[in-house]
Amino acid sequence: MTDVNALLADFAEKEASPPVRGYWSSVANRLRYDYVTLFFLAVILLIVLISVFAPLLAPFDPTKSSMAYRMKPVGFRNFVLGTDELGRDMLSRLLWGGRTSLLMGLVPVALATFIGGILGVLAGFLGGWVNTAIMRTMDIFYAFPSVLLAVAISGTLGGGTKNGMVALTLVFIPSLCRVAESATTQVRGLDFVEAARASGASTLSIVQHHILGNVLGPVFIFASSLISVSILLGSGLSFLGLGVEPPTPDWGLMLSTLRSAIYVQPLVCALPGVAIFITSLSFNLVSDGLRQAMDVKA
Amino acid sequence: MWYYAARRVLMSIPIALGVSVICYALVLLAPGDPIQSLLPPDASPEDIVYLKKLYGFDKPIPIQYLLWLQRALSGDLGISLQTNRPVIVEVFSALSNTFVISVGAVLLAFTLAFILGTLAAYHLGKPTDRAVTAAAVVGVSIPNYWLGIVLVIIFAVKLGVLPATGMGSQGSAHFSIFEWAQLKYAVLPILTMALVPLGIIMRTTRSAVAEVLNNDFVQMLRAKGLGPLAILRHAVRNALPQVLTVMGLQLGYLVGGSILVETIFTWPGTGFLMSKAILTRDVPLLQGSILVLAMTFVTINLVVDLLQTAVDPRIKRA
Amino acid sequence: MPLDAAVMERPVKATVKAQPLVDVRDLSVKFVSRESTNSAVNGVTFDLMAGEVLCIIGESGSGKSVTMRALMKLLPPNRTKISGHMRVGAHDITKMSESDMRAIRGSQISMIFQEPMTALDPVYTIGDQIAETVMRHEHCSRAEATARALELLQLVRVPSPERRLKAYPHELSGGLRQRAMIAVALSCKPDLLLADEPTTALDATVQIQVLVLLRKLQQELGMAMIFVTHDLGVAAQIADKVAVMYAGRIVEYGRVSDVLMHPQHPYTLGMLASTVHGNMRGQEIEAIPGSPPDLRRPIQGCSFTPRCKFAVKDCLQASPPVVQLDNGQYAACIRAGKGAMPAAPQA
Amino acid sequence: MNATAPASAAITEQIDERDRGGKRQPMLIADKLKKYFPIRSGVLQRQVGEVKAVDEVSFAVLKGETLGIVGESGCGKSTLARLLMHLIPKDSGDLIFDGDPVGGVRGITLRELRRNMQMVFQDSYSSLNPRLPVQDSIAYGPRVHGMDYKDARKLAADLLDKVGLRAAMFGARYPHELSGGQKQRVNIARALALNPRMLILDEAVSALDKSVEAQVLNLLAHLKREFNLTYLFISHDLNVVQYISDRVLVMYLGQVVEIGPVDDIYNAPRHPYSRALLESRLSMDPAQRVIEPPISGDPPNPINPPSGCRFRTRCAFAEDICASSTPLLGAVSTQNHFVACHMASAGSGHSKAGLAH
Repeated sequence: MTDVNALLADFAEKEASPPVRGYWSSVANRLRYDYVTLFFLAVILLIVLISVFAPLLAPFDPTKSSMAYRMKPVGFRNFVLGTDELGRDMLSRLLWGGRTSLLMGLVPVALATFIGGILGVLAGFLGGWVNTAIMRTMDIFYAFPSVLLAVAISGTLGGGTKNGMVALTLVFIPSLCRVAESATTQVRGLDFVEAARASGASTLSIVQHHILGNVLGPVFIFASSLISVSILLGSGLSFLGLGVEPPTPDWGLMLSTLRSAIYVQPLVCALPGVAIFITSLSFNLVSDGLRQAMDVKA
Repeated sequence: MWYYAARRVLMSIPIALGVSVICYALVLLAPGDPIQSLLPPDASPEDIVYLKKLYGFDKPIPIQYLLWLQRALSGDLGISLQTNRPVIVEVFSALSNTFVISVGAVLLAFTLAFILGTLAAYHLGKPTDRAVTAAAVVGVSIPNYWLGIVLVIIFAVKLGVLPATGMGSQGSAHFSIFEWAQLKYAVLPILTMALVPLGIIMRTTRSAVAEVLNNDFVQMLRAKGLGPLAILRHAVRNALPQVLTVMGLQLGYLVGGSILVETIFTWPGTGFLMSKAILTRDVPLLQGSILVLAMTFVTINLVVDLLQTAVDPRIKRA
Repeated sequence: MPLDAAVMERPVKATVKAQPLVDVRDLSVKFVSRESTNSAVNGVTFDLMAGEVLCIIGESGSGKSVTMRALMKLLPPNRTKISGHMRVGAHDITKMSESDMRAIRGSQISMIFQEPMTALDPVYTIGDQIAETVMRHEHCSRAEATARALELLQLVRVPSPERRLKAYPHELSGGLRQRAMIAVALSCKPDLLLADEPTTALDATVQIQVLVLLRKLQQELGMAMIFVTHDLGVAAQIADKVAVMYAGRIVEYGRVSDVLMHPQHPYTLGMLASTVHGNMRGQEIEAIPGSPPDLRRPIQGCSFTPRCKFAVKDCLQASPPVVQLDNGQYAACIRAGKGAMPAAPQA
Repeated sequence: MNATAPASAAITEQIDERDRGGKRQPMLIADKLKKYFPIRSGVLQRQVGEVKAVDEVSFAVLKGETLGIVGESGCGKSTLARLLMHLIPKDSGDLIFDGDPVGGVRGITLRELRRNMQMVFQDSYSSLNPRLPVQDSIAYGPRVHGMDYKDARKLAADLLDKVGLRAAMFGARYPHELSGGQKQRVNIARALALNPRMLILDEAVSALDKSVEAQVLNLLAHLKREFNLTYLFISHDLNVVQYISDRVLVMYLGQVVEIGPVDDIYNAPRHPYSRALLESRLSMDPAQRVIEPPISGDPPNPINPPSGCRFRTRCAFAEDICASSTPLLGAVSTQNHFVACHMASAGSGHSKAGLAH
């Protein structure tokens, strides 16, 4: 009887053992079957490639204007997507314009994630007066609508890509800080952190081994959802004349300068907006997919 | 509850002070001499000396701030460099125009989003939900300044049924939403503005209601024999505080963030005013509008918070 | 309308004397997802007479809660496959539409849950939540329903019930919350009360109060009750009949005294042996080795075989036969009734 | 595991080279431990009351014994465990570990205390770091105390084997891939990783199914012998406490109401609360049903508890004296048995004082 038992027990144990898989590899595995996310990830990749290789891909010089070929419709001679109000080739300008949009989307979010994340983890883990000092300061910045704060900062600093990025970074820090803080506070109260403290570990070691791994997820998800906001806000600043300086091609700025021509070539005028929309939509959907893939109790 | 309300009001005072510090600091951040930015370029040296004294620029910065705050509290936000009228008058007349379109957008977006979001949550995973979710993603991904242009192309340029820009011949002083001749100027701005909050509130409502529907007590409600409508009533009532918070934030964003939409439609609100101020480097006007808008935002959040305590019995009333 | 009158006025059900109130035949529940199929309940058969208490005993994942939810059709329809027959009173549950089900949920079949904190809606008062059920099924005015709610709170022995009507769930202690939930469930005088571990989350001194109250109410109102628990002591306290579940099957069934004092299935025996009670200090507990099987994989033969100390080769061949004893007790084990089982431990 | 030796001997005969205070020196002495949590309210968040979670609690845990702590929710037993581990700061009171005061000038450091005394938490989703394989969770403590990576891994593997999980199969798994019982075994292995002399087990088997609970209880008895451990076992389950403990401490609303050898308390409880608690146990015999609950009502809120004896609001014997004066822990007839009840102290003024029950 015992040998049957031992055999069975061993068999059951082997059968019941699931494949050993870490959190991140299980996230990747879930993403593999999410075709919508994969598709839009490919779109983002394509946009990035186009922006990087714009000098090679663009048929014309994006800044070369021509009075003779102003406001030509889509498909006019060699101008596949027509020309703008100064006779510059739309296709070339659209290909080049992605560079600033991507930059405006990624750099402020990355900076804000870094700064806001550190501040939030500090506030959440240390608690007490450090938390009060950091979070109340953040509340003040939070008391501005994001568009207003971005416009206020870059409006007073003056236009330009660099100032725009500074403004957007400042806009995003408070919300990222809040997300990091609440995630940290939540993790800090869990039993395994108490157990780590009970084993005599130093604060730094606990943060490194037990807090960061559990806080990075939510912060990362939130940050990814901000990229699209950042692209929209960045283009919006350019639209107001606070971002990129002409004649640099930029989708927001193009939208603004073409506005006077909507009665002449409405389709051409709408094109930069389509580019912004596709980019921002792709980032949004990929962020949603990431959130779903990462949102598991594991 | 009254204790809580009083506490919440008290807590917004330091925030309001902080906001005023930032608004004041904006002028210091601006490149160049703050005096220069306050004065028209053709000001005489006597004027400069007079102004320096008047604004206390010869004193240390904290004192300057306090003086500025004192003036701001008494309603003196300086003089606009362009129109030479008091900033406060300019801002408040523009604010009423902004309210017209933002409140319109709020009513439109909030009702529609709340209904659609709840529907999606109830049909989680079904076609209704997918459609609503897709619409919401499109809503938050579309640049609304571009959508404004597209709407103008369709309704003003192609169809010619609605005016493209402006506020009509009556101007802001006699604007009435009850007359179509005037209201039609506000239609496109309202539609454009409503889109982003529509998407965001739809998402929030959907996830909040879906979360509530996942709770154990929904099983209990079903076990009591309640039908879908009664269960949704419970779910909505539970999700309300969370949705309310997001709605408050969105209302604030609409009032404070109308700058792009107003610029496209040359709607004479605070956003348009700011955009003009930026173009002409009219710093007192810019600073004044930012201050007023941020304070409006703080006030809206305060009101929403208080409303929330009124609808949520779980918040301690001690 | 006073409560007792309400009970009296209720039309007498057209049930033949010997017919059981609940009749479940060969019930199976499968949870289907893209990756796997989980056979939570595999061919459960039992019946229950009016006015009786049946305890379903089992550990987590044994399918005891799923069986109850199937009986009330509370499982998500698009992810569950239910087969078999279920009848309660005159109602054929298996064939009933959702809207017909709604009419009998809360009126003829009620349910109470483990965690009153999460099972009550946090933003409605206790009074509202009781009155809501009354209004739903008896179509009376709010005032009448509230009056009934007050009576119900008195019935479940809630002190100062007028004040408690206006209280929110978070303002009550654990014991009072559970009483409030019982009041909700009893508000329309059900024939059958389903209780899903209603005392597990309570303190010992409160648990015994609720158990005694439930037993009293059940007898006073003459309703039948199915009570799910993992605690043998709770079953001993409240049950008339006991069904022991393992891996989605009822492995043993019978009168509570027979099953707990003279178990016929090795699993029941193992459960009794591994429950510490009385003075067992210093002795090694006879724990059941291993853990329950994964219900996502098909099981051939008796699912308890890998953990059973009496296992023989035949156990793996086919599902064990159900052996019926003279006292109505039955067990799904090839050894059942052969008297080879060691004596049950003394309580 | 074999069942040869009895699970617990009052004082172990083995010689432990870590012993400093001698065999008769208690492993741990808690002296008047106190922890109040303030309740703030009002516009200015002034303190309006306090939760008296642990109120002047004193007891000793002898070397090699298991002290069981029982009580209902809100009685402060988990707060007490965290106070002992210094996971939350105490308001006042002293802790003496093997003769050395903790944190004093002459005493042992907090770090040393934590190496010698470890805690096992209730099994829940939060007891193990979801992002770490369980062997790394176990190896973390020794790594903190300076062990190199390879040795710590090796130790973790040994400990996994010791708690009945094959290291080769389970070591690399993440917590979500383990069942409740397996996770609790990992928690125990983690607590043992620093080679402690004492374990605090806070509701360590409460969330487990009965068959798994039995397995873990057997494991605990086995490990106690193998590692010469002292246990402080906190639970609300009276049967489990009786099974595992040598002595039992009964808590009610932050205070000790009775403490003594397990048989004395289970056979002849002297405090009305202990009696009610024991009478609330459910018999396994359907013929012995409880018809009348031994006590009514829920345990009161620990915010601003009743004056005098905290149990008087639910006590059938309460008299005026119970409201006006707080009963102190006093010895009763048998050795080492103490109870805080006016009825047990002659001359307290209670009409039943001095009478035998």
